[in-house]
Amino acid sequence: MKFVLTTTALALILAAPAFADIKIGATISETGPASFLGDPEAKTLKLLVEEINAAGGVNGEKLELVIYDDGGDPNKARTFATRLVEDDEVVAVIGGTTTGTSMAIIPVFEDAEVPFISLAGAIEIIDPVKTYTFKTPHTDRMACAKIFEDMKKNAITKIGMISGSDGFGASMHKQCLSIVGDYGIEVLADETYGPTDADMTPQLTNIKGKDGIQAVLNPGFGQGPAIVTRNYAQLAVGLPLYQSHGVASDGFIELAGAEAAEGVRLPGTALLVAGLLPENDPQRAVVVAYKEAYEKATGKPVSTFGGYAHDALRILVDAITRAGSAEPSDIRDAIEGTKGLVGTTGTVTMTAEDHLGLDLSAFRMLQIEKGGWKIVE
Amino acid sequence: MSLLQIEGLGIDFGGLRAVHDVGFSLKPGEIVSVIGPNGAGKTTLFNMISGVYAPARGRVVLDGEDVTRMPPHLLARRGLSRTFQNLQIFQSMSVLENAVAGHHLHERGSVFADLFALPAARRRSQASGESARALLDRVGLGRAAEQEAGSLSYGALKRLEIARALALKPRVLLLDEPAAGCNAVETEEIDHLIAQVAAEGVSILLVEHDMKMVMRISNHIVVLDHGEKIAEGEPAAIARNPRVIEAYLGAQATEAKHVDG
Amino acid sequence: MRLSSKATTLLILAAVIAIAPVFFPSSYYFRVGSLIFVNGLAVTGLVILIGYAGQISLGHAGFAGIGAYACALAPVHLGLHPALAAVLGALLSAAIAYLVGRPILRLKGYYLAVTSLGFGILVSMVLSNEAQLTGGPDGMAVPELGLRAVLKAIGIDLSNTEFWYAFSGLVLVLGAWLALNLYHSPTGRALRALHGSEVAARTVGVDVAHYKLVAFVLSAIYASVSGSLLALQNKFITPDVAGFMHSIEMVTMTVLGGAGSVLGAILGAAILTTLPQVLTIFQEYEQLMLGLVMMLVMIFMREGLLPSITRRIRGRAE
Amino acid sequence: MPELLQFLLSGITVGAVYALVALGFTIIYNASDVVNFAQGEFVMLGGMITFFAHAAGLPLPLAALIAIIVTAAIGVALNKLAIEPARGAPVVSLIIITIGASIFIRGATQLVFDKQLHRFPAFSGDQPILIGGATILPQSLWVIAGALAVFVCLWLFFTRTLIGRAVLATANNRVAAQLVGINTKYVMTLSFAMSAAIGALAGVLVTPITLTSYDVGLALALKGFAAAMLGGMGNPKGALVGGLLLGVLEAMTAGYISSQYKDAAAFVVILAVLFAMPQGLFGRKSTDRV
Repeated sequence: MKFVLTTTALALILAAPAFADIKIGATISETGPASFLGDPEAKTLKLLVEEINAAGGVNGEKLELVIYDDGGDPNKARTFATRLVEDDEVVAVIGGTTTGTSMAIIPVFEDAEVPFISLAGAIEIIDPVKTYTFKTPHTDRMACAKIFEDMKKNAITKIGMISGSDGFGASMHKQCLSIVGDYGIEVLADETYGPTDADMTPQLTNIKGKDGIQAVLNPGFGQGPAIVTRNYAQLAVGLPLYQSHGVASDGFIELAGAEAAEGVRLPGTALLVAGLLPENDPQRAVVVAYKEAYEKATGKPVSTFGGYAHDALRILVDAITRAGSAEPSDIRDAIEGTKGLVGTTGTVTMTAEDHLGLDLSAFRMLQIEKGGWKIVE
Repeated sequence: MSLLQIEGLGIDFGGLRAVHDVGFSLKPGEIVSVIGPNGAGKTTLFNMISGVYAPARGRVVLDGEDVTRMPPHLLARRGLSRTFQNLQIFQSMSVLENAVAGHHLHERGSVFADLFALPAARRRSQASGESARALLDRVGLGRAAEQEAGSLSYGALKRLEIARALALKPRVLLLDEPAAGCNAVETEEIDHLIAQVAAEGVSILLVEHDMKMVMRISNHIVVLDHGEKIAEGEPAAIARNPRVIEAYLGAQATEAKHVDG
Repeated sequence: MRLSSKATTLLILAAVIAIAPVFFPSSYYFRVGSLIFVNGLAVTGLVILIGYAGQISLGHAGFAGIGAYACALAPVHLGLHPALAAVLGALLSAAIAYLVGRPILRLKGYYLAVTSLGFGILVSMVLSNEAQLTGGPDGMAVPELGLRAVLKAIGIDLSNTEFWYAFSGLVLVLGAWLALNLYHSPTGRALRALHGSEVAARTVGVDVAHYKLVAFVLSAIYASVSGSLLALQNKFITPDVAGFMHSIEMVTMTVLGGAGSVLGAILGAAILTTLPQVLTIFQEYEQLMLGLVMMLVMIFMREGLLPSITRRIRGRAE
Repeated sequence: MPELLQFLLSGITVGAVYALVALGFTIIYNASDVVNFAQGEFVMLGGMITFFAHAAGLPLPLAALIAIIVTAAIGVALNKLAIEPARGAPVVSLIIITIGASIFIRGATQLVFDKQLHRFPAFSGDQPILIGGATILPQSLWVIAGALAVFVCLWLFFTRTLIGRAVLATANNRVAAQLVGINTKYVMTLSFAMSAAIGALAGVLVTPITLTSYDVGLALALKGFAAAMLGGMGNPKGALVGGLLLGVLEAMTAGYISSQYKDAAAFVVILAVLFAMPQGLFGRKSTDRV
């Protein structure tokens, strides 16, 4: 009896009729261990939908955003995905902040034939290609490739790695190891740290003590890389330190301290260096506009992750506009036909074989100098 | 031939000798009482005999077998059962279930049969249920069988503990102040019950403050003071023993002083 | 005639599971329902451990993790059918519970809570770290159970969510039946006796260490099967299933609903599973409300929701 | 040898963090037999409030003082609103109440402040101090000194002050304590205030090293908790030694065996210790009274 009451109560609350014109869904990790990524993503989506509606919507119809916080829990994400598709009846979904949540919800969208744009890094999301699944961030593999290219250019052949054991760090660690050989680079030391660890000097001491290491790579996000960078300076390791796109935000420099972060290199998107882009850069207008809007609305610096959500929504809106229809299957076809769309991560051109549509050129190698970013290409 | 033999039993708590070198024995069907002022070590002695505490010195021999420091559940299998001074009732169970739980050794069986409610398991439960009802009738709690144990009066709970201990079909029964908190009528009932049980051949070791009851039903009395045995013998002899009188009077005198001060 | 509490519980449970779908406006509700049943199963196991035997574990998600990953790994590496993999997972969980339980069940209260918590964290750590085998924190795919296809072949065509609603509902009723049988059996009495007074239980012959272990192993099997069901239903699994928060969630469901009663604990599972779905309308206040509910229920309804409510109703009737 | 020394310094730094958290547990546990799972949130609050007060323009010492006072007040509120009404509830209920409180505080913090990571400057700069080829940051010395100071104060409090002994008496036997005229309610309030204040102080000291955000509390609480268990609950000496031991153990495992399994190694050691000594290294032995 109790159960029936609960469910009917639930039904009443949830079945509120909506006369929205175009309903899009999102399941984002606004809280939980990935909130560092999910928080700016959610804020971006809300901000942009408001902006678009204020400017008259899409094809004359307003957008309605149904957004759920999955807390980074794949099981919860799956329930919200089902709810978005079955109950809210959205026409497309953005989300899956982490690879785990994205992989858990892909089957829901493939079954229901609703287009889904993931915001997570792993290559498995779009390789092999799944009919209804797309993604906006560069794959972790591309970030690794960008870093290794830079190392090769600087004649670095022997490196040490220290990776976070959270989803982001572990995934990138795996991808990097799988392609490191292609660049003639050897990993001589391979250490990890937990996402909440307070001190990484033992691991870094071991890396420092290994003969022949020429540079150190630290895939991770959150406080880990900031602490690694500080410990790195404390131990005076003295070798080039590469961070990943996981920390590509101004907040990182602040957390690590400008002094400790001096000279750190990482692959970042145009968003981070919006002000430094040459006037004729095709991305300049887009990233400057987003950066200003986001920072004005939230009072926080933009991060790469918010940019992923920005791009996902732009791709979706572009597809709906071109399709002239809000039917899921039409939207899907239109997304696959995305051509030359300028986003924060790069210029997106999708095909039936490529549901990401970015290449390495979209990444820019950045170096931290005097508490700011510098493009080093 | 004695059924339970205690030899030189002793234990220390934090360097303090709680019980030291206590020895005596019980024959089948005999009622032996342990008396002494508060803090003499009676309950500690019980706890050592029943395996709740591990004695530091001495032996406990049950029917020729050395059972010193044997855990209580193994002692139970050998026919030693007890009640507690501070009630240890299974609060969340009904009165009947408490008595049934006493049948554990007779009704236990495979967990698998219990999970699937196989006929074997049901038969075991049924048999112990019937026996438990009979025991409750015997201690005068037959009508309260379905009540929650927590709702019984103190005296009734004391009797419930006795019923639960009897369910084991023990050879030796340790009763720690069975009549404490009972009114005169209840005390007399318990008195009868103990005599009856002993008449069936069960050896009974009793700690009790009600001296009239002790004198009436004991075959033999052991007197403890400050953890040591100061006297032992027939009730009549104990009542005249000057050391016993002194121990009791001394204790009373100190207590009296305490109250006054 | 007055029905026994066992029959009443089973009847209520079966009736609710069968009738609830009538009120479902969309198949998303089947999904929520099946999650309630999966959680309900784990929680029923914890009723045996917490409610019957009075022991605590903050690490049972570890067993859910073992059950879940057994379904992911055994079909790939051992070629087992997913259903057999779930059985293997349950056996493995039982064996591990036996080995782990022996030392840690000697501890009491907070010490037991923390060591069991440590065990759960160890399991999730292994699942995260052994990325070669488990895919690491990103998780791995789980094969299809295949029962739905069999049902379809004999003419019962259910959608995915409908099938999992029915199937996990069935498993839950079975699990509840076993737990209720246990309650009224000699083993159940021994468990409740040692809960009431360990020393008295020992003096009536209960081998306390053995029975604590029995409760621990049984509850581990329940948790393991619940993890297997979750994995098979989601067809994808990550180490979160073994995480600390999942353990806490399981215990909270049990105690919130009423650890002493199977139905109460399942009600707890239902409430805590639906709560986040209802709270989506409060968006950022979700955590706040969840914490508040946990505190309020435990302060004002110590025995849990169901026992407290029935007691109050009975009290008014008398 | 510099490696060993570096591992040791790292272990002591981290261990001092754990010890500070563990010391916070001690008082509440002593006064009420409650293990407060929300202790980590006090640490988080100490760091977060200090950061935002500092960012609002207050000097760091004043910001820290405000953080400690506010957190102590929250500790008192927790006692009055959640722990006192639940007196006598079983252990598992108390666990859920304090975990509920922890989730509640976390939820409130993310609403009042934000979900970003934060750090404020170290008290004495970031210039590493060289010791025999190994290095340590000045802030680590602050944390270690903080842990030692709290330990000494607690030890003096429990052994030398009347009110400290009243806390212990309350823990031993509440009724008896009331009978001899101890205001046990006051003792409880005081304990929660002190515990929360120590937690907040820990947060102030460790934030320049560990960084802070609304969700750092739980991980810290679990580690501090493990440390307290290892040393023996309720004993300040146990908290200090347990924390340092745990930190050094982790650092040594990370340095010499595998950084992946350093947390696992720590837990295995704790399990082993509790198996041999169920009350922890310095815990009191207790006997069932029947």
